[in-house]
Amino acid sequence: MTAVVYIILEIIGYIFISIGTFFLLLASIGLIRMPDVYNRMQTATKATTLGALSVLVGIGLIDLWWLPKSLILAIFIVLTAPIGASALARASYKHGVKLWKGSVVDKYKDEKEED
Amino acid sequence: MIRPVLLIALPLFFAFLSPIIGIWSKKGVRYLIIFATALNATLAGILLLEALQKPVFDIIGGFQPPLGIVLMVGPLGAIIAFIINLVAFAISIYNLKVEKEPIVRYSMLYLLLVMGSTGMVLTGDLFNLFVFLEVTSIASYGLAAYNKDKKGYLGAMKYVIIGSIGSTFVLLGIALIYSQLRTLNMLDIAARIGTMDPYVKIMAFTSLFLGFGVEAEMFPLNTWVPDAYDGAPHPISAAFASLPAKAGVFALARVIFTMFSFTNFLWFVVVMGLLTVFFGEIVAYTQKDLKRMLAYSSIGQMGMIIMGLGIGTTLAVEGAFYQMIAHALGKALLFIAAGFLIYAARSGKIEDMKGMARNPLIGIPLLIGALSIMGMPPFAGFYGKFFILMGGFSQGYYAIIALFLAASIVEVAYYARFIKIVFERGNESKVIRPDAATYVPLIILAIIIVVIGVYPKPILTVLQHVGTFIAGGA
Amino acid sequence: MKKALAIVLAILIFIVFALAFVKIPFGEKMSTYPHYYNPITNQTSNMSLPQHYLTYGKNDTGATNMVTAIVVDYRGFDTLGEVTVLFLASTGVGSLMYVENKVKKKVRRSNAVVETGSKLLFGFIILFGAYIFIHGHLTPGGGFPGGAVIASAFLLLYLAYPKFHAKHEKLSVSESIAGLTFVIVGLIGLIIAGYFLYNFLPFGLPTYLFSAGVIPLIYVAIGVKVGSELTAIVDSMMGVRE
Amino acid sequence: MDLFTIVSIILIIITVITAIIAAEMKDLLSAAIALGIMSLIVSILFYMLQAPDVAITEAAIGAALSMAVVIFAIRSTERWEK
Repeated sequence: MTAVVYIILEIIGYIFISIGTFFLLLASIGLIRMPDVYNRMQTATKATTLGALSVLVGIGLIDLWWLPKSLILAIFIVLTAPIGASALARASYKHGVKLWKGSVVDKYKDEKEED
Repeated sequence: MIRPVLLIALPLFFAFLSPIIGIWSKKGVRYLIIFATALNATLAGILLLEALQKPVFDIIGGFQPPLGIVLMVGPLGAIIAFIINLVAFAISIYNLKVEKEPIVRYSMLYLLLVMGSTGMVLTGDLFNLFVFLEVTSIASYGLAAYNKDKKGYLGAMKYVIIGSIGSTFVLLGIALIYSQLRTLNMLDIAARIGTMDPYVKIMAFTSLFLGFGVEAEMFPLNTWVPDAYDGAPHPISAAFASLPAKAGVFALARVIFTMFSFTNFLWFVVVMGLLTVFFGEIVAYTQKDLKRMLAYSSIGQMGMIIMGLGIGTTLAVEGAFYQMIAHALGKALLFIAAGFLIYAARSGKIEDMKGMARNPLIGIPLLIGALSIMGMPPFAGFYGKFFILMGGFSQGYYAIIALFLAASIVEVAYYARFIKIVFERGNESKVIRPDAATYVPLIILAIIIVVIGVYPKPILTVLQHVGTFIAGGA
Repeated sequence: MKKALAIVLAILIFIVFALAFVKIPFGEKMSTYPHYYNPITNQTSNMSLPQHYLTYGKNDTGATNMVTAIVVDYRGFDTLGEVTVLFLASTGVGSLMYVENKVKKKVRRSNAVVETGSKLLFGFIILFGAYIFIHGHLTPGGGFPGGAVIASAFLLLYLAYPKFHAKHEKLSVSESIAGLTFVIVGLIGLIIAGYFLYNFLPFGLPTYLFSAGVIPLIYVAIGVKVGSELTAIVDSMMGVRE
Repeated sequence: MDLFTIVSIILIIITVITAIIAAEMKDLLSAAIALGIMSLIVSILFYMLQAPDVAITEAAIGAALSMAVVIFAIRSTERWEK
């Protein structure tokens, strides 16, 4: 009985890992294809976070002994990746990196004018 | 019975304690440092008496060497440690003259400089020697730049660059030795040095020699000396000449005699020493700035010590050790006096110091120190030079002896010029009386110089053990 | 010209040392190493030094992590020296960067995401650093990496809150207390057994947290010390702004 | 050649390249970043050579703290080497 459960968990784990690698692939394609810094940063963080998270969950499901460790790692990634990205984006905005000419919103600029 | 490890552990204890005391009283920290160095000097004196009976081994952590670290104190190591701590005590009194903030940090760096130099002398483990070399040199870097002016930063920067290259070479040498012998204990290395691959052996020796040569102010590696001495606060210049330099040259002696008992390679050391003597003395003659002159003179004296080690006979090595003691005492005295003269004349130039030493409290010790460094007979410096000369004579190094004498004459010439200027009659009104923090260390050092010059028997008794040291003992 | 000379010199030194370093055995069997010789008792042992460490290390020190056993117990005196080196570095930086009446530049605040995020992360990173140095005798790691991790947590705070400022007095007090602990542990060993830094506490069962005698105690002291020293260095470097 | 050797050779080559970049860059900030990358790769190499203790220390001190200190130093002086 337990063996069957393990096999099912392993299959689910591999599905998770496949999804994760797919997202990581998309992220790396986006890194090349996107027009400006901010868009590239978005692919590099959003898609990568999701990809890395599902890879970690998949690993945890394949070998349950690893699950707590991989969950802790997942929490750290959730906490750090967006912070890093936002700090980088803000720094490059302050440094005067221009937005892509096709951009439609610039919320940060509006907010600054309100100050 | 005194354990040698106390000489290292107690300064560390006081250094770690001083920030806590510094919160309440900054003055208290300075007196704590004086107390710590006095305690250390006393302990070192007792240790010397013990080491005269038989070499003291202090096993640390309870593991037999070479598993753990062992401190190895022979009579020669003990007397160098004693002199280092004695001079450190004298300088720590003069430290009271330093007013610049942050004074607590200054005191800690100074105490750890003393601790590092003592440790370099006492340790019997090669890697431990490297650790203490690092402690000494990093404390020196911090202290060399302590004045926070352009001169200080320049000297400290040069010292940092050359010193870290030297430390890297020491580390490379240690790695080479460990890779071949799988041990770090000096006596263990000495016992099995013959089994090393000859090329690796030469490379390891060269690396260690160059690395410790930086601290010992050997010729091509001493460009940091004048700038660092010139830019550092006055007590620190005195300390540089007597603590790290002596520890470095003692480490050099350990490398040459205790670990690699080379006999056919020593001409190289003699040549390096001679080059150092010549470079130091001749450049010192051209200097107009007092502290720079003393710094170059210090290079010359260190060259004499290295030469004495290189000649390698019992007499010459005895002379080298005598010279180490005399130079540590004399140069510390001269640098303290120089600090006072610069303060009194408000200038570092020798010409501006006309008649500044006409106060007996400063003049008599200054005269004694200068005569001792010049090598005049009734003072301590005489025996060192004399023994080195005799040792060279017996080995047949006649050309080298002639050059050595020529360099000594140059030395006498510029010291005589300096003495003539500072004792000249003239502006008596500008002469100021030194305060206690200046003249007490001067008098202490001068008395010791006179005593061991007039009655050298105790020192010579200790130096009898040079024979065992050369043969590779503790 | 100068550059060419420098490159030639560098290549020359490289070749000379490479010729020596190729003679270092790499991946050799440990049984072929030379046997060690005890200079005090004048005996040659029947094994080499690394072999002794690996064979008897657990019995001698009680630590499961052999690197820790060597770093803190066999060669603990070197570690005391290395801790002092770091202490000196932080003291030296502090004395050189010392300015009376620090004038702080007007700094822009960082954004809300960074502020909240680093506040959340700070505790976790401190916890991780503490884990590394408390488990130093069981798992890879120890006082130095643990202290560095703690200092990087403070670095994060410095980056997120430009106005954040660790109290220098507190840092130096924690640093001194940690250093004093190390020295006092050594002195107690000297009093009890006659050897400085002697491992005087019972070893306990291997692989348990409370084992290996004084090693965890020393590693906690080193961790606190390294953490506060590196934080002090970062703080002094941050402090100089006009 | 096994995978281990290939990977370590690649890493060593990257280390050498980043070291040369760090020495040669006129932009000191880029040089500092190259130094950080070098430390990170060296720490991976330490891990591969079965020295996890050293790897952790190298990663924390070399790649994070010393780089931060260098960057602070650059910020309070000048960014471009003359």
